[in-house]
Amino acid sequence: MSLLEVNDLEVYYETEDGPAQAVDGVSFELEEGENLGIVGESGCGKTTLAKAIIGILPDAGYINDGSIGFKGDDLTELSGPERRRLKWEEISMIAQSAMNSLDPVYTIREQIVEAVETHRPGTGRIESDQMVTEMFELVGLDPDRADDYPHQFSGGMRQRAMIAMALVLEPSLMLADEPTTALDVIMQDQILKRINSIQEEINSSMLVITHDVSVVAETCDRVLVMYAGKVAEEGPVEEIFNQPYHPYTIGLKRAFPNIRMTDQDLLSISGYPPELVDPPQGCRFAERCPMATERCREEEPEAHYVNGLRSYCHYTDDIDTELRPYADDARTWNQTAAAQNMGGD
Amino acid sequence: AGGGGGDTSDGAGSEGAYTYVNNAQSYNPPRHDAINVIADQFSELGLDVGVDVLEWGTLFSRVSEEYDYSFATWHTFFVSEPVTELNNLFNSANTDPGQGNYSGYENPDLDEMMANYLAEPDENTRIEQCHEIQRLLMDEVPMMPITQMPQAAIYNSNQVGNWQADLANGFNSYWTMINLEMKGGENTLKGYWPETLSTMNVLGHNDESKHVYQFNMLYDFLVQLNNEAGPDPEVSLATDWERVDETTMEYTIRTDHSWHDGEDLTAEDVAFSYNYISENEVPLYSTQSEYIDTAEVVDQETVRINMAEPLGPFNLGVANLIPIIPEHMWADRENPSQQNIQEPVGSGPMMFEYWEQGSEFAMTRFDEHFAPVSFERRFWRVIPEASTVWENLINGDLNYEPFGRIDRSLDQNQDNENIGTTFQTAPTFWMFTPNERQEPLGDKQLRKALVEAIPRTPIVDQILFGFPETGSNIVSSAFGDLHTEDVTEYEESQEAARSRLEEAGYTWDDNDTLQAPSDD
Amino acid sequence: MGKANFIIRRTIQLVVTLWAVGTVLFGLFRLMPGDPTSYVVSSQMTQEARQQLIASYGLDQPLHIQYIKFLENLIVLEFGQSFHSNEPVTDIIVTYLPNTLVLMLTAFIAAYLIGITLGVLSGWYRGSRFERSTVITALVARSVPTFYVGLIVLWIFGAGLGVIPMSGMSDLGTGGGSFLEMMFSLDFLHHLLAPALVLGFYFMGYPLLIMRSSMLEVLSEDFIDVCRAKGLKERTIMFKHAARNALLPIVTAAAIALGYAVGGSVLIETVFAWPGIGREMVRAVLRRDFPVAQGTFMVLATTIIFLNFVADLAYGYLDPRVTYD
Amino acid sequence: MKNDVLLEVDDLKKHFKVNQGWIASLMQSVSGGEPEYVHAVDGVSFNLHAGETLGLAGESGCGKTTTGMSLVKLHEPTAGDIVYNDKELSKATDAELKEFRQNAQMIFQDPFESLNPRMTVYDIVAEPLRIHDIRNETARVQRALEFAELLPAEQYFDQYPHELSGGQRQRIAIARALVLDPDFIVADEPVSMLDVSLRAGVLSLLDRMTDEFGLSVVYISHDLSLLRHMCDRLAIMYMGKIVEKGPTDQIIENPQHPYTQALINAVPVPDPDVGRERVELQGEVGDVIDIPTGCRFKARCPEYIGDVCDKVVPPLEQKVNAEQDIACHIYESAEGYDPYEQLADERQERNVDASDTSDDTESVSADD
Amino acid sequence: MAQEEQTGRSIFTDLDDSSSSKEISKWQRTARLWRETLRDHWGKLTDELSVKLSLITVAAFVLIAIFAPFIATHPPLQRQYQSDAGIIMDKWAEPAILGADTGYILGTTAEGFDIFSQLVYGTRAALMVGLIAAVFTAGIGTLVGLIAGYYGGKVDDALMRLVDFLYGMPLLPTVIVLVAVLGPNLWNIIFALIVLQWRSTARVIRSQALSLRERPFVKAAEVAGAGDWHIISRHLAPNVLPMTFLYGSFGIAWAILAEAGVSFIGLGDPNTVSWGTMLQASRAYSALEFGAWWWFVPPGICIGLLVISGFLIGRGYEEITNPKLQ
Ligand SMILES: Nc1ncnc2c1ncn2[C@@H]1O[C@H](COP(=O)(O)OP(=O)(O)OP(=O)(O)O)[C@@H](O)[C@H]1O
Ligand SMILES: Nc1ncnc2c1ncn2[C@@H]1O[C@H](COP(=O)(O)OP(=O)(O)OP(=O)(O)O)[C@@H](O)[C@H]1O
Ligand SMILES: [Mg+2]
Ligand SMILES: [Mg+2]
Repeated sequence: MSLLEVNDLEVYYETEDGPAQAVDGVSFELEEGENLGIVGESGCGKTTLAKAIIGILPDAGYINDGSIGFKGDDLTELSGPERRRLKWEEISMIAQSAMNSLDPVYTIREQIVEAVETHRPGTGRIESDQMVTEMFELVGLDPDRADDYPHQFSGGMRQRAMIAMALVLEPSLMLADEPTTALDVIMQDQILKRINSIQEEINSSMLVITHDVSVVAETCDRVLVMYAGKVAEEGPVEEIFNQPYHPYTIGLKRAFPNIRMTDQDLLSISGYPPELVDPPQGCRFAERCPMATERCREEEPEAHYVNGLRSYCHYTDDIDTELRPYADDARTWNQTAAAQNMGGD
Repeated sequence: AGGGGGDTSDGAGSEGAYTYVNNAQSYNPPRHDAINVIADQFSELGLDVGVDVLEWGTLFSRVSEEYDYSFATWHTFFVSEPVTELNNLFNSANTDPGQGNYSGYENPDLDEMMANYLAEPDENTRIEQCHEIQRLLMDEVPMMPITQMPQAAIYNSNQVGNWQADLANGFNSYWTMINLEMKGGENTLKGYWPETLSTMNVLGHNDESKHVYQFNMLYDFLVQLNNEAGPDPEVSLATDWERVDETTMEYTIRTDHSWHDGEDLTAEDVAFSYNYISENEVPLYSTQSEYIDTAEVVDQETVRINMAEPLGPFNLGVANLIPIIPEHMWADRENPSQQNIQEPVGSGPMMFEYWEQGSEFAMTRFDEHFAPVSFERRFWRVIPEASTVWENLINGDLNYEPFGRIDRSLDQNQDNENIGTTFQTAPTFWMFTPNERQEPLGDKQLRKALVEAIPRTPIVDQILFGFPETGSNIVSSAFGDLHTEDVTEYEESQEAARSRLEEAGYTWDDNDTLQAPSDD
Repeated sequence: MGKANFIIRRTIQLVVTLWAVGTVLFGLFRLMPGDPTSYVVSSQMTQEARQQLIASYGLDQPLHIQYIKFLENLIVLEFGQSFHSNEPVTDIIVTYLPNTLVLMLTAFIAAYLIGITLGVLSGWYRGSRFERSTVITALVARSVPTFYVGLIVLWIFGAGLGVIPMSGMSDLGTGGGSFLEMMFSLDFLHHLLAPALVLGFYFMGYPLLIMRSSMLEVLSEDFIDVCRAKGLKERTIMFKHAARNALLPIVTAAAIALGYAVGGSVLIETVFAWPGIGREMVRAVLRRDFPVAQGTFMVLATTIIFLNFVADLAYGYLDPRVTYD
Repeated sequence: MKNDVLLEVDDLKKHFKVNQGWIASLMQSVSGGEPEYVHAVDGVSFNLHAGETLGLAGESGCGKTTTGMSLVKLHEPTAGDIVYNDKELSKATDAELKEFRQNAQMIFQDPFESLNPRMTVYDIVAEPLRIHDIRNETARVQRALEFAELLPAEQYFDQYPHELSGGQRQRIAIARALVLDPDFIVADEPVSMLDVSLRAGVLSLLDRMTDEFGLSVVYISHDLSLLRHMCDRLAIMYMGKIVEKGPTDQIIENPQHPYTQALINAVPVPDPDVGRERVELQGEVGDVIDIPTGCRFKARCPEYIGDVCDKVVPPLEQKVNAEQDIACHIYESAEGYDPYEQLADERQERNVDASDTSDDTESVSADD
Repeated sequence: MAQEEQTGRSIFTDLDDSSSSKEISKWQRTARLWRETLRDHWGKLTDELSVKLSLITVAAFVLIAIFAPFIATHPPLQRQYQSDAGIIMDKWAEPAILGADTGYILGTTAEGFDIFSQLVYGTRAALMVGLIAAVFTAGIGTLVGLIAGYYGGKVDDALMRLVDFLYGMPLLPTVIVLVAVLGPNLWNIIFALIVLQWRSTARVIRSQALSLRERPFVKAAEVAGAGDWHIISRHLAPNVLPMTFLYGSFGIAWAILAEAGVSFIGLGDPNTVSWGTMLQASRAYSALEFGAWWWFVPPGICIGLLVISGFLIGRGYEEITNPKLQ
C-alpha cells in the first residue's frame, strides 16, 4: 500500500462565474520514503492540490470528488477532529512563501512548541525544548537563536526554521510548496541540500511543488507535471528529463537555460493556460501546443503508459516515431509564438 | 423682512446700518428670541437692522467698552438703591469706556438732580427727587425697560413654604431664607444653578447672583433688609445705628456673636472689614469704597465709619453690601481679591460644608446665629440641562428653583400639585438701550418711536408666557415710594411710531427705508 | 537605536509639540475678541479698580513679556490662577480631569474590549449574517452624535422610566466625600452607567471596524495557513494568532481615538451634567478665563500627545518587529 | 580591445545613510557620534562597451540593483563617477544630463509594479517622448510596441496594464525603454517574476535588442544560467565590490575567486543525470553597515589564508589570465601588486599607533 | 544623438521627426486618464448595494439642498405671524402630519419657525460643511502628503512635524477655540475643521507616496527624465486618489458630526439654519421635555443618515482599494 493515494481528485473554487476547476481529476501515488515533484506553470493547481491534501483549503475551495488515501484512510471522509490529529503529526508542510509563514509576533520556539503541544499534550517543557534544539541543529541553525522572532532571521534562516518546524513531529509526509523560490542561489542550494539530507535521515516522503524543473531534477525521485488542473505527465525523474512524451513537458524543460549547456536555444510556450472556470474540452494544452490537431481539441486524452511514464497525450505513441525532432526544435515553438502574437487575442 | 433668511444671510453677521447685538440662543433663549422680534419690528419701521449674535463676553465689551453697537438688550438688576445705579448709568462723567454710561446719554440737568439726591439725607426729599429723575428719564428714554421681570419663587410645596422676597435679591435673599418654613419633615433646602460657582472668595467674586446668594448666607452684614426694603435691626449684625453727621455713621454691634470657627466676632472685626476692603481697593466693592474713609472702634460694641464724601442712603448703598470678614483669617492676606479661598469662614446663618467644583455646593446651619434658618442644610447642584431641573423639582430631589427661570416649563408645570409659585415685582428688567453716539439715535423722537415699535406685550405674552409685566418705568414699582406712575407712557404700535417720525421730519425712501430729517 | 534613546527622542518631540501648542494657544487667546475682565468685574466697579484688576492679571503688559512669562510658567507646569476663582489652574485641573478620565476610560475600555472581540468574530465569520449586522450596528453607532443619543437616553430612561439619574456623578446632596470614596460607591456607578453606555456604544464602532478589516488582512496571510496545517484548534488560530496580529493597528488607532474621546468629552459632559474638564474648558474659553482655558487645553493636548507616545511604546511591545528608530 | 567604450564606471560608491529623524540627528551631532552608512556599493569599476551585454551577478543584497540604478542616475553616487561620451556625469551640464537621460534606460524586475496601473499602454510608452519633447509620438510608440512583438500595436494602445499578462507587461516595459532610442539599458532581473513559459520570449526580445539596436545592456541577475545565456561578459559582486569579472564562458567554466566558484556550484541543473559536487557555502553575507576589514568574503571563504585576508583589501586585478580580473589574495598579481607589503605597512602603522597610545590596545586601524 | 549615427542602427531612423500629423493631444489624454480613473472607481463603488443606497441618499440630500427654496414651505428663519394681530407669533404649532390643523408639516419651533423648512434648509448647511470641509481636508492632506512623501528629507520632516503638532491639538476644543476667536459662523466652523482635519489624510497619503516613490514605474519615469511635478501629478496622484476619496468621504461624515457638536455647545452660526443649530434650539427650548419630538428627532435622523452614508461610501471604497478586504 502506498503512503498517499490520490484518486481522481477534483478541487473546485467557488467564484462569481461558477466553480473554478483548479484541480480536475488528478491521480497519483506516493510511496514511503519517496519524493515526488510537482511542476507546472503558475495557476495550474499545485498549491491547491497540496492544500487539499493537508486539509487547509480556503472557504471558497472544496473537494468536489475523488479521494485522498493516506495510510489506508480516506482523508476526505474523516471528521474534523480526526483530520486535525493527522495534521503536522503525519502530514506537515513548508508553505509557498516560508518568508511569511511564521507568525511574526511569536518566537520561533513558541511556534514550534505550539505544534508539539497541540499534538502531544503530555510533552513537558524540557522535552519540547530539547526537540527544538534537535531540529535546529538538524537544519543547521544555532539553537540559541530559537528564541528570536522571525523578523530577526534572514530569509534563508526563516526557511530553515520553517523546515525545522515541519520536521519536529517527524511526519511521514511533508509538502514543500516552492521551498526555495524566494531565495537566491546560494540560499537555495543550502536549503535543497538540507532537505535532501534530512530526508535520508528520517525517511519521510515528500511532495515538492515548484515551477523550477532544476529543483525537481535535483531533489525528486518522480515528477508529476501538471497543466491547468490536470496531470500532463508523470514518471521517474530521469525518464521525464531524458525523454518526455508530453509536448508540454518538452516545452517546459526547454524553457530553462542550463548553465552547463550554452548552445541550447530557449523556447517559450506562447499563450496562456486556459480559464479554469469553463475549461475547453479536449486536451487542455491543445491551444498552445504546436502539434495539436483537431482531435486534441475535441477529445480528452487518456493516460498512456510508455517507458515507465504516464502521459496524457493522444500522440504519446507517435512522439518517438515522428514528432520528437519536430518538438525538440525551438523554431517549432517560436513560430507559433509569433503566429499567436500576430493573430492577436 | 429681516431675520428672514438662512438663505440670504452670508453668515458674516449684520450688514445693516444698525446693529442689534444679541446673546447666543443657548445663553438665554427667550431674550435671544425677543431681540430678534424687536429687530424685525425695527425693520418694519424702515430701519436697516442686522442682528449680531455674540457670545456674552464679546457682547458686553462691544457695548460697554467699544460702544460698537446700535441697540443692546440685556437683563439689568437695580439692586436696593435706584439712583446710585442710575447715576452710574447716565451720569455725563461716566461716558468713558467701561465707566458705566454706555448709552452715551449726557444731560447736565440730570447729573445735578442725581448728585442732589445722593447727597440728600432726608428720605422724603429723596423720594420727590427720585420721581423727578424718573419723569425726566422716561421722557428722554436713553433706556427703556421692555419687560419688568418678576422674581419668582418656584418650589416644591410639599417640602418648603413661606416665601417672602426682599427687594434686592428676591427669593434668594437673607430675609427669605431666615423666614422659610420647612414642611413634611424635610430639613434640607435643595437648589440648583446651571453652572458652577467660580470662587469661595467673598471679596473676589464677580457679583453674579450665584455668588451673591451664597455669600449673603455665609457672611453677616452690618445691616440687613426686610421685605419692605427697610433696614431691620432685628436680623442685622448691628442692633442700632446713628447718623452722627453728614459723613459719619455709628453702629452698635451684637457682642454675643461668633464666627463659624468659634472665634468671637467683635467690633474690631467690623472695623477691620471696612478698612481692609477700602485700603486694599477690593475691585468688587470699589463703588462702596469710594464712600469709606476709615472705620474705627469706639468701644466694644460700637463702630464708627467715616465717609470720604457724604452719602445719604449709606445703609442701603454700603452697610448692607460690605460683608463682615474675620480679622483673624484675613489680616495677613494681601491682595484679597485674588485669594484662593477653599473653606470660607463667615458668621452668617449658614456655614460652609463642602464645595465639589462643577457638581455641588453645600452649607449647613450655623446654630449660634441670631437669625437662624429653619433648615439644616442647603445645597446647590450644578444642573445645566433645564429640562432635568423640573423633573427633580417635582419629585422632590430639588425643592426650590433659585435661578427663577421663566420659560415654558414654568408655564406648563406651575399648576402641578407638588409645585408652588410665588411672584413678586422686582427692580430688574430687560432694557432697550440705543447707542446715542450713533446718529441719529441721539434724537429723542427717534428713540421714542423705536420704543413704540417694541412689541412689549407680545414679548411678555408669547415669549415669557405672561409672567413679567411690560416695562414702563426704569424705577420699578418694587422700589415702593421711590417709584411713581406719573411718567410718560408709550403706545405699542407701528402706526404711532410712524406718525411720530413723520412729525419729526423723518421720511421713507422707495425701499421703505427710514431717512433722517436732512437738516437738523 | 535603543529604547532609551527612543524615549528621549520622543520626549523631546513631546516637549517641542507642547511648546508649539502652547504658543499657538497663547496667540489665539490674545486674538480673541472681548475683554477678559468683562466677566470678572461687576457693573459697579470703578475704572481704576478695573485697570488695577487688569494689571494684576498681567494683561496690561506688552505681548512679548506676557508670552515670556507664559513660557516660563509652562516650563514649571504653572498655568497661573483663574481670573474668576483665583484658584490655581493646577487645582482646577486636578478637580476636573479625574472626572473626565473616569468616565472616558470606563467607556473606552469597555468599548474596546467589546468592539475588538466583535471585530475579531466578524472578521473570522466573514460573509455571515453576524458580520453584516455587527458592521451595520457599528456604523450606526458612529453616525449618530453622542449628545443626541445621550439626550434621548436621558429622556427615555431618566425622565420617562426614572431608572437612571438625570445628572451629575452622585445623588443630590451626597457630596463632600473624597474622590476615591465616591468612585467606589454604588451611587457613582449608577450615575456612571448611562453616560458610559452612550459613550461606549459610540466608541465601540471604531475598533470593531478596524479590527474586522485588520482581521481580514491577517487571515489572508500565509502563516494562518500554516497554523491550520499545524492542526491548531480554530479558536486558537482565531485568538492567539489572527487576533493577536490584527490587534496591532488597533493600538495606534486607539491612542488617537482616545485623544478624540477626551477632547470631545465636552458634549457628553454637557448632556449628563458631568463635571469634567471638557466642559470646564469650554466654560473658560467662553468666559475668557485665559489661564484656565490654556491650562485645560494644554492638559488635553498633553494627554493626547502622551497617549500617542504610549501607543508607540505599546506597539513596540506588541509587535516584535518594531525597532525604535 | 577596440576603443568602443560607451560607459566607464570609475570607483563608484553609493552609501545610504541609515535612516534617522531630525531629533536623532540632532542628538547625534550633539553627542558627536558618526552617522551610520549602508555601504551598498563600495568601489565598483568597469567599462561597458558598445553593443555588449554585461552581466552583474551575486547574492541578494550585494549591491547589484544599486549599481544598476546609479548607472541610470537614479542614485547620485557617493563617490566615483560615470563617464559617458567622455564626459564625467558629475560635471555634466543640464543639457548633457538630458541627453544622457535619453540614452540610459532601465527595465525593472517586477512587471506588475513597473507600469503605472492608471495609465494606458500608449501613455506609458509615450511618456518618455513627451518628457523629451520628441515629435512623432504615435509612430514611435507604434514602432516600439511592434518591436516588442506586441502586435498589432494599436490594439494595445488603450489597454490598461491589469488587462495584460506578466509577459506582455514586461514587453511594454521594454518598449518604453526603447522608445527613446537609448544607447544602453540596465535590465534588473527582467524575467525572474515571469512564468517559465514566458521567460524565453522576453529573453529573446532582449537578445534582439542588442542585435538590432546595437544596444549595450547591463543585465542584473542572480541566476547564472540565465546570465550565461545572455551575456558577453560577467561581473560577480560581493558586498558592494566586484570580486571577479571577465568573459562569461571563462568565468562560468573556469571560476577563480572562491566566491565565484561557490556561486556557480550552487546553481541547480535541470538534468537529473548531472551530479553536482556540492560545496555548501557557510554563513551569510556580512554586515554592510559595519563592513569587515580586509577581504569581505574572508569569513565564509574556504580558502582563507590568514592575516593578509584579514587586513588587506584585495584589489580587482588581472591575475591568472589576461581577461579575467580577480580580487583575491590566493592568486599572484599579474600587475605586480604585493598585498604582503601592505600588510607589513599596516603592521608597522599599528605598532606606531600602539606605541603612541600604548595603553589603548583597542584602537584598530580603519580599513579605508 | 551622437551614438545613433555611429551605430546607424535604430528602428526609428526612417521616422520623420518633424511630422506631427496624427498626434493625440496631451491634454485630451490627461483628461482621459483622470476620467478613466474616476469611472473605474465609480464602477467598482456602485457595485455594492449599501454604497449604492448611500450614494442615492447623498444625491437626494444634494437635490433637496439645491431646490430648497422650492421644497421649503416657508423661509427657515421667518417667524410665522398670526394673520390679524400682525406681531403676534404663532405659539408652538403642532405638526400637520400628526393631524394638527396648522399648515406646518412638522409644526413650528418655539420661536415660530417652520420646522420642515428649517430641515430642508439645514441640508444646505450640512452639505456645505460636509462637502467643503471634505474637499479641502482631502485636498490639502493629499497635496501635503504627496509633497512630504515625494521629496522626503527636510521637507518631509517639516511637514510631518506640523502634522504631529496638529495631532497634538484636541479636535473639538480646538474648533471651539477657533470659532470663539473667529466668531460663530459657518465658514469659520468649516475653516476650523479644515485646519485640523487634513492631518490624517496627509499622514496616510504620505506613507502611500513614500512607497509609491520607490515603485519601479516611478523610477522608470525618473530614468526617462521626468520632473518632480510630472511624477507627482501623473504617477503619484492618480494612485493615491482612492485614499483621497476614502478620506474625503469620511471627512464628510466627520465634518457634519463636528458641526453638530459645535452647534450643540452653542457656538453654531446663529444666522444659518443647520441641523446642529436646530438640535441646539430644540434643546434650549426643552422640546424633548414637552414631547415635541417632531422638532428634536428629524434633524438627528438627517444627521445620522448623511453621516452613515459618508461612512458607507468610505467603507465601500476601502474595500475596493484594499483587495485583501475583498
Ligand atoms: N481562494 C481561491 N478562490 C478562487 N480561485 C482560487 C483560489 N485560490 C486559487 N484559485 C485559483 O485556482 C487556480 C490554482 O491555484 P493554485 O494556487 O493552486 O496554483 P499554483 O499552481 O500553486 O500556482 P503558483 O505557481 O502561482 O503558486 C488558479 O487559477 C487560481 O486562480
Ligand atoms: N535606498 C536605500 N536606502 C538604504 N539602503 C539601501 C537602499 N537601497 C539599497 N539599500 C541596501 O543596499 C544593499 C544593496 O542593495 P541592492 O538592492 O543593490 O542589492 P541587490 O544586489 O540588488 O539585491 P537583490 O538580489 O536582493 O535584489 C542592501 O543591503 C540594501 O538593504
Ligand atoms: Mg502555488
Ligand atoms: Mg536587486
